[in-house]
Formats: sequence, C-alpha cells, structure tokens
Amino acid sequence: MSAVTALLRQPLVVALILIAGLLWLGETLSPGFASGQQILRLLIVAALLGIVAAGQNLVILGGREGIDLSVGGVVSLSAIIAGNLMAGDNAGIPLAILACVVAGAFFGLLNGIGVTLLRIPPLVMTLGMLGVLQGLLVVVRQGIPSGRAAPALADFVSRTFLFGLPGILWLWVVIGLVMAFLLNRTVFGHRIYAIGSNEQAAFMAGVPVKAIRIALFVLSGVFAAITGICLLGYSGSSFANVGEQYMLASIIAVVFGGTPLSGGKGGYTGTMAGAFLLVILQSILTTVNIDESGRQMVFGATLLVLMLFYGRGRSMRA
Amino acid sequence: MASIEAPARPRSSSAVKRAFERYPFLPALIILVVLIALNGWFQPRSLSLVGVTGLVKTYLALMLLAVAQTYVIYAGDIDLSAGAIVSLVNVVIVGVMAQWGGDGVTIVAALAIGLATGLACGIVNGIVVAALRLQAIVATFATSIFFTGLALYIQPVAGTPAPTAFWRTYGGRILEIPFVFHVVVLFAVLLAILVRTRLSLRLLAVGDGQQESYQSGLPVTAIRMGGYALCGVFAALAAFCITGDTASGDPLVGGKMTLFSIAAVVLGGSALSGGYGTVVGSVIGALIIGFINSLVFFVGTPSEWQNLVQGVAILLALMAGVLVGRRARA
Amino acid sequence: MSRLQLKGVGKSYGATKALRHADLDIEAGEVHVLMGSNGSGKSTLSKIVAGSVRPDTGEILLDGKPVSITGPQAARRLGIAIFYQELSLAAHRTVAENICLADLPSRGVFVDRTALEARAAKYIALFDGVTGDDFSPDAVVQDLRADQRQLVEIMKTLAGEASVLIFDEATSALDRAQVERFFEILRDLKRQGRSIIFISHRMDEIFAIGDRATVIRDGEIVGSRQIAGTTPAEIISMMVGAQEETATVADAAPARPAGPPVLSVRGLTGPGFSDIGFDVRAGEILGFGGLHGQGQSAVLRALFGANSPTAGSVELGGKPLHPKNPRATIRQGVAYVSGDRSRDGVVSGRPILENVMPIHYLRERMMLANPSALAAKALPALQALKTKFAGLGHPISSLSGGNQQKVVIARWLIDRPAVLLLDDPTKGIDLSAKADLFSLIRKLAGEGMGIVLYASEDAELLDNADRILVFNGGAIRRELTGAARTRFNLYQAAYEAA
Amino acid sequence: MKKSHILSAVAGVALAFSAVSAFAQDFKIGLSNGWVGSEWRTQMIDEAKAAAEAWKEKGVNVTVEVQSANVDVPGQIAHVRNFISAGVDAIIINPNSPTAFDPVFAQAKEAGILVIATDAEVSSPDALYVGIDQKAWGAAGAEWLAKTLDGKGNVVAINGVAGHPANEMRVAGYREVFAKHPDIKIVNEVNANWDQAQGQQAMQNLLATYPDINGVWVQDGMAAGAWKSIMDAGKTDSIAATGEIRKDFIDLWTKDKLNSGASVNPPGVMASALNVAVLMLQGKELKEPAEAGQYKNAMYLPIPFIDSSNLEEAARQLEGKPGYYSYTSALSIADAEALFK
Repeated sequence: MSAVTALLRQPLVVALILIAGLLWLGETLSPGFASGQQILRLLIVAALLGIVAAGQNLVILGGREGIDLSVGGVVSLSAIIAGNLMAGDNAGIPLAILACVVAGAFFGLLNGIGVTLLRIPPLVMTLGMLGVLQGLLVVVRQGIPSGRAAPALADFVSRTFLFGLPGILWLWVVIGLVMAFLLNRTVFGHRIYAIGSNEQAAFMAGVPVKAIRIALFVLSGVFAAITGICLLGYSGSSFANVGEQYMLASIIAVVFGGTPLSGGKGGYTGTMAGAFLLVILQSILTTVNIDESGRQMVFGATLLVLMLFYGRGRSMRA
Repeated sequence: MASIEAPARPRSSSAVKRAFERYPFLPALIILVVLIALNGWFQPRSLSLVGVTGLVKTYLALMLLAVAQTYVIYAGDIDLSAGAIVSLVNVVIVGVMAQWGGDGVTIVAALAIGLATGLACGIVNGIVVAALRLQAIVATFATSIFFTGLALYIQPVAGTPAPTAFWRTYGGRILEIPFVFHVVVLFAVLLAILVRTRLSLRLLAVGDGQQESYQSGLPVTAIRMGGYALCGVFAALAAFCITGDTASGDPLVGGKMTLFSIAAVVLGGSALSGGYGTVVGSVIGALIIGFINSLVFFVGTPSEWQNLVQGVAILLALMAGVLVGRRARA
Repeated sequence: MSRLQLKGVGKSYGATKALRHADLDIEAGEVHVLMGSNGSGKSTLSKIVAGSVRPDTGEILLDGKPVSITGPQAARRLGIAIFYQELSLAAHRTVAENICLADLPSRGVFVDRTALEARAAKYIALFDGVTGDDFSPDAVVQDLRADQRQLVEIMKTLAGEASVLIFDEATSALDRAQVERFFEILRDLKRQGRSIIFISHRMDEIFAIGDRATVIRDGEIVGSRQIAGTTPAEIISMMVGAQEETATVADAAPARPAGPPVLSVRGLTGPGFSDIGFDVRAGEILGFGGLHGQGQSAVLRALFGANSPTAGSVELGGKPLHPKNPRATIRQGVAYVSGDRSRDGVVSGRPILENVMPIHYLRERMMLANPSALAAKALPALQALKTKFAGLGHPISSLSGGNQQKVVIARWLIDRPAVLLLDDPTKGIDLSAKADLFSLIRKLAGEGMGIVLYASEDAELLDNADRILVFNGGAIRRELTGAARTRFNLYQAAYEAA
Repeated sequence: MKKSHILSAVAGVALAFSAVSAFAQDFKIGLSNGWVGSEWRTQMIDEAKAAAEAWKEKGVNVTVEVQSANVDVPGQIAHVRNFISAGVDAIIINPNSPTAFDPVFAQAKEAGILVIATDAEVSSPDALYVGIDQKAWGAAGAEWLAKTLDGKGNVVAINGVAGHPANEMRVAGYREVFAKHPDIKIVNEVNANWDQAQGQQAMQNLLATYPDINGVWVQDGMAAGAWKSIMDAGKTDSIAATGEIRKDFIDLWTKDKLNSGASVNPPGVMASALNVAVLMLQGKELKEPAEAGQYKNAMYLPIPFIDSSNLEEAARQLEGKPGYYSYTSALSIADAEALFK
C-alpha cells in the first residue's frame, strides 16, 4: 500500500496518470481525439514546448530563483532568423541553424552575465531581456523580408522520418536522452544540482558557480533557438511573437514535471510528460465546442487543480 | 568580539548610505528626474499642464497596479494575475453601469462592486498561494487565465461604453484643477495611511522569512492573504483609472500591464525576494516607464526602433537601479 | 504541581524517530536543562512545546490541564515563548520592531509606534552596557553582529512575557559579560516563578544556571538529575550511553616533526585579522585557540579562498598560493571543513555519492560521472570515518548530523590534500562522531598531512593540537607548545588585553 | 531636389514653432499603430508614408510622425497624447480598441486636431473612420463559401483574438450569412489569435475531431496555417476554405489550385485615410458626410474579393514583390478628391 502511495508521489507517475486520464476524457468528449494520428500530432506540438522547457528546466534546476522569461522572445527571433536565412531553400539550413544557435546562446549569455556578474534577479533580468527581444523583433521584421522554411525542415517536423515517427519526435527523444545523461551522468549535471540545492556549499567545494549558472542561461537560449527553428518548420513561415506562448507554458511544463521553482531537484523526464500533459489539456479545450471565455475559465481552473498534485509548498508547521 | 564569519555587513557610516537605506527609491528618483529633464528638453510642451495631466492620466493605472504588486512582493510573493484583475474589474463596472444606467448613484454602486470584485480576486489568489501553498508564479498565472475567461464571459467584445458622466468627471476638472490630481492626492494620503498599518509591517516581516515569521507567532497565511487582498483592491482602483481614461470596457485591457507592474516595483528599489521596499518607489518606477515611453518618441526614434529602444532603456534602468542601490547600501 | 508536563510525546520524520515517547515535568520557578548530543531530539521537543512542530503522539499539560498547541500563535497565547537556535528575526526590520513583532502594539489597524518603542526599550534596557556599539532600537537587524542578533532574539523571547520560556542554545555567540547578564535575568525570571527550559552544550553554563538536568539520547529521555547532586562526568556518561566510550587521544606532547613547512603564512591581513604569520609542518596538527570569533575562522577561510585577504603571502609546499577562490586552492591541495555544515558543506536533498565527489571531480578535472566507478572511490573514504549510511544513493539529509559531517569530510580523503584546514569541524556533532573524527585526523597527520585545527571547545584543542596559537582581536597573541598547552594558559592568553 | 530640401527646412522651422502654423500647405500628421505583429501593418505604414510623399508633387508638404509599437490600449492612448504634445495637425490611428479613445480624441479635438481612424472603427464622435466595413468583409468570405458549397455542408470557423472588435464584427458578418443558409451547419468555432501556428494547430484538431468538414471560414494569416493542415491531411480537394492575400499564399493558391476565396482588407487603408485627411486639412468638404456604420462616423472603402476568377490578376499585381507582401489597393489623391466638393 505504501509502495503505491510512494509511487503516486512521483511527479512522472502523476503526470502519466493525468495524461492517460485526459486522453480518455478527450476521447469521450470528441471521438477520434485519442487516435494514433491525433496523438502523434499532439506529440509534435508537445515536442516544440518540451524543447524550450528543457532550457527552462535547466535554469530552474540551477536555483537561486532561476527562471527565464525571455525564452519566448528567443523562440520568435530564432524562427525569424531561420526563415530569412533559409528562405525556402534546403541549402540554407546549416547556416540558419548555426545563426540561430549563436543568437540564442548570445542572449542567454547576456542573461547569464546579468544574473551572475551583475547579480540582477533572474526574473527581472530576463523580463527586461524579453522587452529588448520584442523590440528587436520589430526592427528585424521591418527591415528584412521574412522568409520561409526549407522543405526538408518542414518534412523533418511534420512528416514521417523513421519508424513512423516524424523527425522532431526523434529530436525530442534524443534531447530527452541527452538531458538525462547530462543531469545524471556528468559532472556538470551534478554541479547543476549542487548549486541549485546549496550554492554556498557548492562554492566551498570548488564548483564554478557563476560559470555554471551562465552556462545554464546559454543552454536555455540555445534550446529556445532550436525550438524556434522547429517552429518555423512546423508553420512553414516565420512571424513575430510566434514564441510568446512559450514563456509561461514552458514554466508550467517544468512544474508539471515535478521540478519545483526553487530548484535543486527534479529532472527532464518529468518535464517531457508535463509538456505533453499541458498540450493535451489545451487541445481538449480547443476541440470542445464552448465559448472562448468558458475555455479560459476551465483551462485556468484545471491548471490550478493539476498544480495541487505537484509542488505544494511545505507546511510551515513540521 | 567582532565575529567576522557571520554575514554581518559593515555598519553604514556615511549620510549617503543611510539615506539610501532609508529611502531605497533614491536611485529611481534620480533616474526619474533625469528623464523628466530630457522630456522637457526634447519636447517642452510635454511638461506643460496639459502634457503632465495627460501623462498622469495615462500612467495612474500603472502606478496603482505597481503599488498593488508591491504589497504582494513585500511578502516575497508575486501576482501575475494583477493585469487580469484590472480587466475583470473594468468590464464588471462598465457592465454594471451599462445595466443600471449611468447616474451618480449607479456609478458609486458600480465602483463598490468593482472594489468587491478586486478584493474577491485577491482573496482567491491568497487562498491558492498562501493557503493551498501553490507556487506563486504558476498559480497566479493560472488564476490570470481564469480571470481573463471570466472577463470575456461578462463582456465578450471590447467596446461597451462607460457613461459619459463617469469619464467626463475623470477627464475633467474640479475647482480648476484636473480631476486626476485630486485622485493623486487621495492616492498619496491612502498610501501614507497604509504605510502605518500593521499589515504593511507584517507583510515585510513575512517577506524576510516565512518560516521565521511563523515561528515567531505571526499568522503568516492570513498575512500573505492580506497582501493579495490589498493587491486585488489596488488592482480594482487601477481599473477605475483605466475605465476613466478609456471610457469603455475591454476584457483584455490590463493584460500587458502585469509585467510592467513587476518591472515598476523592481525599478522602485524593492527586493523581489521580499522584506524590503517602498510603495513610493513603485510609483516612481511606473513613472519611469511612462517617461521612457514618451521620451523615445520625443527624441524622434524611427518607428521600427521604438520598441527596441524602450526595451533597452527599461532593461538598463532596471540594471542601474539594482546596481546603484546595492552599491550605495553596501 | 508541575507547570508543564509532557506525556508520551513522540515525533517521526519519515523513518527517523526524532523523539520517542518523551515524558517530562517542568516545575514553576526552575531552570530545567536539556542535555544531549546533536540530533538527540532536544530541539524537536522544544519546537513541539512551542507549537512549530506537530507531535505524532502524546499530550501536553499546562498547570495540570491538557492543552492543544495548534501552532506558535497558540503557544504564545498559552504563555509559552521560545528562543530558536537558528533565530527567527526579520533581517530588514529594526531591533524594536523585531522585539515586538509577534504582538505589535496597535491602535486600530495602525501600528502604535510610541508604544512599540516603549515596549522595546524596556527589554533593551535589560542588557544595558553589554549590547556593544551601534546597538539601538532603530538599528536594522541585518546590520548587527551575530552576538547582537542573538541578544535581539533573547529580548524578543522575553517580550512574550510568557510563563514558560525555552532557550535553545541562546548563548552560543555571546561573550562572557553578555552571558552573565543573561543569567542574571534568568535568575530574576526564576524568582518570579517562571519555568525555563535551557539548552546548551557548555557544561560550565549548565552548572552555573541549571536546577535540574534531563538527558536525551537518540530521541529518548535517559533520565533527570538535580544539578546540585550530579557531576559533569555523570551527565556525559548519560549522554554517551554505557556502550560507547569517549575515545580521547593521549595527552602526551609529541615532538614537533622535522622538515620544511607544508604551509607557510606571512603577514596575512584581511577582514577581521591582521598580520598573521605561522608555519605548519607535515605531520603536525596546529591548533587555533582563543575566544570565539577572534579571527580564527576568518584566517582559515581566507587561506581557503572563501574570503579575500588584502595583504600577505602564503606558500604551500614551497610554492606561492594565491587564495583567490576555493576552486584555485583546492586544485593546489588545500582542504577545508566548515563547522557550519548546513551552510558550507551539505548539498541537501542530493545523494550521498554526489556529496562525496565534488572535490574529486575538480582535482581530476572530470567530465563524466560513472556511478559504479565513483562508488569504488567513495566507499573507502566513508569507511575511514566509520560513516553509517544505508546506501550511496540515499539523500544526505537522511543521515544524522554527525554522519553528514563525516560525508563532508570524506570528500577530502579521495585525493589527499597537502593541508587540511578544520574550522570548528565538530560543531554540533555527537561525541562518538567527534572521537572518530579526531582519530582520523591524527592518522592523517601521521601520514604526512599538515593540519590546522580551530576548535571552539578548549578540551578538543588541548587534546588534539600539537601546538596552539591563541587569537585575540584578529591577531595571534601567544603560542603554546609542549607542556605549556594547559587550560590555564589558554584562558590567560585568550583574555589578555589586546 | 533642392526645393524639397528647402521645403523640409521650412517644415523644420514650422515644426519648431508648430503652435503657429505658418504655412497652410504644411501639414504634420501623426500615424499611430498599436500592434506590430504582422507584415500587413508594416505595409500599411509604408504605404501611408509613400502617400504623404506623393503630396509633394502637388506642392503640399506632408510630414508624418510615426508611432508604431506593440502597446496595450493605455499605451496607444499615450501615443495620442504624445501627438497632442508634439502639436500635429491630424492623427491617423489604427486603434487597439473601438471605444477606449473617446476621451483622448475629445482632447485632441479640443486642441484642434483632426482624428481619423482606419482599419477598425471607433465610437468617438470626434473622429472619422476611413476604411473597410469589417462586417461586410467577414460576410464576403462567407458568401463565397456558401456559394462554393452550394448552400449546404459542415463548416468550422477559426477566428482571431476573442473579444477583439474587428474579430467580433467579422464573426457577426459570417454568422449572418450562414444563418441565411439553413443547410450550412457551423460545427465549431475556435480562436487561434491571428497566429499562423495556432491556426495550423487548431485546424489539425478540428480535422481530427470532425472528419466530415466541408468548409472552413478562416481569416488572415491563420488561413495559411489552416491550409497547411488541410494539405497535410490530404483533404485539399474535399474542403473549401477562405484564404488570405499575402503573395506567398496567392502563389500557393495558384500552384496547388486551392478551392479558396479571400476578401481583401488592403493595407492601403491608412494611405487612403491620409489622403482624405490632407484634403480635409485643406478645408475641403465631403460630398456626402461620413455617417455610415454603427457609430455613424464611417466612410467605407470598397472591399475587393479574390477568387478563382481574378486570382491571376491578383498574382500579377504581386509579381516581383516579397512573399509577405499583401495584395493592396488605396484611394489615390484623385480618387479621394472625387469624394470632396
């Protein structure tokens, strides 16, 4: 019995149970919802969210109120850069990927420097950076014609690539494996948990706290940039504010995956489930034929109810 | 017996340090004065009575919302639903006024209902964050979606007009002085009163350490809920100003204000981690955002660069505020 | 009739039983001392009485009537006040506000500032003359020194005007004058018929103020004694238990090992210390002594690179050492163990394995962490310290304080450092862990390591250090060697005018 | 060339003393755009700037000051206040709200400033609306869809931002049309926030849930997203859906012979409004007062419609333009003059 309750305390298990429940609910409400093809499509959307959430996950794990509100801006910027550089031509893909990753890393680096060297709280730094990125998008958009996804990229995201799954899902699986390896089997991963759990102790044990924290923000920028490229492949062309929806959604995916915002514990496997959970929830609400107002109320209330399964703070009375 | 290894900081000695410690909004004030001067330099008319009145009208709502956010941040919490509460209260009062006719009594009744709505939203946030112990950032984001849905339910389309009497009063003059300045004075008095309350002090104490405050015998949950309730009330007041300035209901009007309200609080020198800050600073922070926005236009920034320049200026102001404040107090 | 009675009170955290079936009587007008090694359950018991920990079993009676203490607020209403070992102050609030925080004098919804100042002044006045410079009602708590903060917490506790007062290690940062004043106040409270639960690790204090002592071991009440009718030795044997012997190192003064110094410090100056110079030879245990907070920790932390020294030179094995951060000094072979393990040592919530490895990662410039290879390195280090743990994958927070500290020390044993800096390493760990630790240190010295030991307990220092440098006011005042290493000399040097 | 330099120097002086408008033929016009989320808006501003430039040939010096940024309603009110402070002669605004500008437009009028709204109607009696009728725009697409489906079938709608006035008017437009066709059933209406990716996602969900959809009513850029899902699902032949007017889409439409039709909201509306504004500033009077629309202050411009019959012509107009360029039309100065006495 206690083994079962212990299992139910595992965020990943909770997320999987909730996913199954929501799929069942979706199927009941609109038959066809839980069909293989539809689940595959939902997974593609979840992969987009899940890849941004990987970066968000790392920043949050690093503790000290780590959070990255600028991911949405980086996603948009990356989608636009990629669209312009490939302009519908497969030959442009390598350059586009390179440019996007460099841009994502650059803004992540700025965030990291602001947070560590200037000691600006992450929420403030990345919020300010979001404003800058949004402004930058306007500048980029007005000057340069926006482009189109290369056909190969579009196919990679939405067409079958290997064993019946589209490329982006394989990419997501690879990212999941890389993250699991990074967090559990590398010194870097152990150090992330160490600074997230007790920064002072980590410093005293010779962990390069600032360098690691900067690296986390850089990685967050890079993951957001990768998402931007995939998003371009998903929608075919790029447009401003395309990434805005990922800002808070990525944080919620992380929380639904069992990583508390205080950092130092959790992991990416849960976050992947969390991203899928959130996407299913949004999707059910789109297919249910109710007013937008009703959708939003149900969505907000459901998020709150789901949160009760996770990350409730400790009671002050032990 | 100086214990060096304790993280005690060197005692502040100079007058400057003491001033910064006592008035953490000083760096923000300096930034604000510079911005005002620059605005006047580039567009003298922006500092005329009309110009200033216009600016106050435009940013009074943000000032109030920044104050709302401050009370929550005092306790180390955050409210991402503040803007959604503004939208909800806005459509509620406009709806009530439209339903019952636009005479004076109705307007007062509508405002009372608006305040109650704001308070109720604040209490909901308080329950969710303080009593149910959900993480403030994500929980108030969820409630913001819920409140927005409710606002859309009440008024699916932007555009129900507010009664003329209401916005004419807000935009008009009393005793030859623009109405908004009366509001500003009332606002200042209200803040002066609130500073002296037990709740303010206890919110700050809770922000310094929830566990410590709880162990000291403070009703921490109730205090945090009090902060959210106060936030709801001030968000409702912000909604009144928005309604006065826009003369209509719009279920999405406050959405973008949330992040600005947080930026304003930080610009004003308050610590996001709680325990430290002033409401005056947040008001100054809101004004800084306003003056940056108008200055960007007055210096003749090309339109496609306006958002970027604003974003960079706000980021720099945020960084300058945090850095100068820390250096001055260190 | 007893003022406060605990009947069968128990508390578990998961599988750990912090307190089992505790029975305790506290009379009116007595100072009741709770004794026990760290983690024995004293603080848990105190917090249960004060309402901040919820007991699993048992009942609490106040003046013979069962009461339900639902939280700290309820405890205050019932007349119970507590001094928290870890303090419960609001860092950005003033001294006066902190003293009155729990029960703010108010008029309507407003704070009554005049009444607040007046009430605070009453309690501040109790410590007139010993509070130190710059202590005022409107000083902000975070600007205060550690001892002053502890005084504020005492004042705050007194301001509860409670009939039962609990002081959980209320004197750890105070100087003698402050402690004496505090004891005068306690005696006064006793005369008023209030009941006081007093927790301290300092035997002399316990015999100076206590009426009765109750010993707790592993969450169980071992027994109570009238202070007048017992001896420190009896108390210690109750704390340790019959089966465990306190291993003490022989008091023979070893000859100073020959050879060049491994660590050589000249003119080291920094925040809290100035012009420090000494040598440590391989195989030597150099002690730092003196009253608490005279610069000993600051020097050790500076050598490790955790604080930046402003002047001076350091040589490690003949090569210059630039202690710019721990990372740099660790690479050169410096090790440091802090007594404040929860702040500086333990990465809580993470597995034991991850807590043992960080130094190895750094020394070996590792990138990958293969658990089985790491376990092979970690296990011998943990065994060398007789660490008790269920598995390397278990979180370190599941261990007792002493075992956590052993894990933290073990991380330095995988790659042997040249110099080991011990900064009051036994703070808050039990006697058997202490014994394990000191025997290991002696062994390491025997293998040629240079060791610097600062211990706040004089006995530890006298028993283990080959040579003692006595600190006062941030400078070395005296060196005690050989037969001169006596308690008398140590005290004399420590209290010498600077 | 030299002349225009002198002119602009004069304009500069006039700007400095703009309280005293020295030359009747010097006009300073403020353009406010509150959302920069689409190329359409960019093109709108660019066309308006070009229209101002065109007046130089007529000896009228029109300077434009542009505030184009992502702002909320209070932010755009600040735009208007900035224009009042800067002393412009006229303000042309693409407003973020229909009613919220009543007070600030009243202030502008007090300051003697002409206010014209475009693209979205405003309720203020102190302003004029020059642009298309959004309801008629929505209806036009629905008419085409109803005709294409022979008046029967299952239809879904993908709308913009819920609560946005232009969206709601368009929705009212198509609902009215479909209501006239009892055999057309609207099986679901969803909001995809004028976001192409969300439009694509919404369409995907809808296709999965309702395999028997015959028609899709979708607006603007979301249409490209919706069509992408339709094509991915291989239902290009069985579904008719409204389209949009960017070159990219028009090309796709031509290439894949999509069964589509698009009502045109030309980005040139602001240029049209500017031409009207200049004529009004010159003191000319409209032949027919602008009294159309729900607020009785509108002057509606014609709504072009693209379907298979004139697709080629539209494609020709867009030849050589970048992919994001929208099919456009505007009142020329001459067209505008014809509306005045």
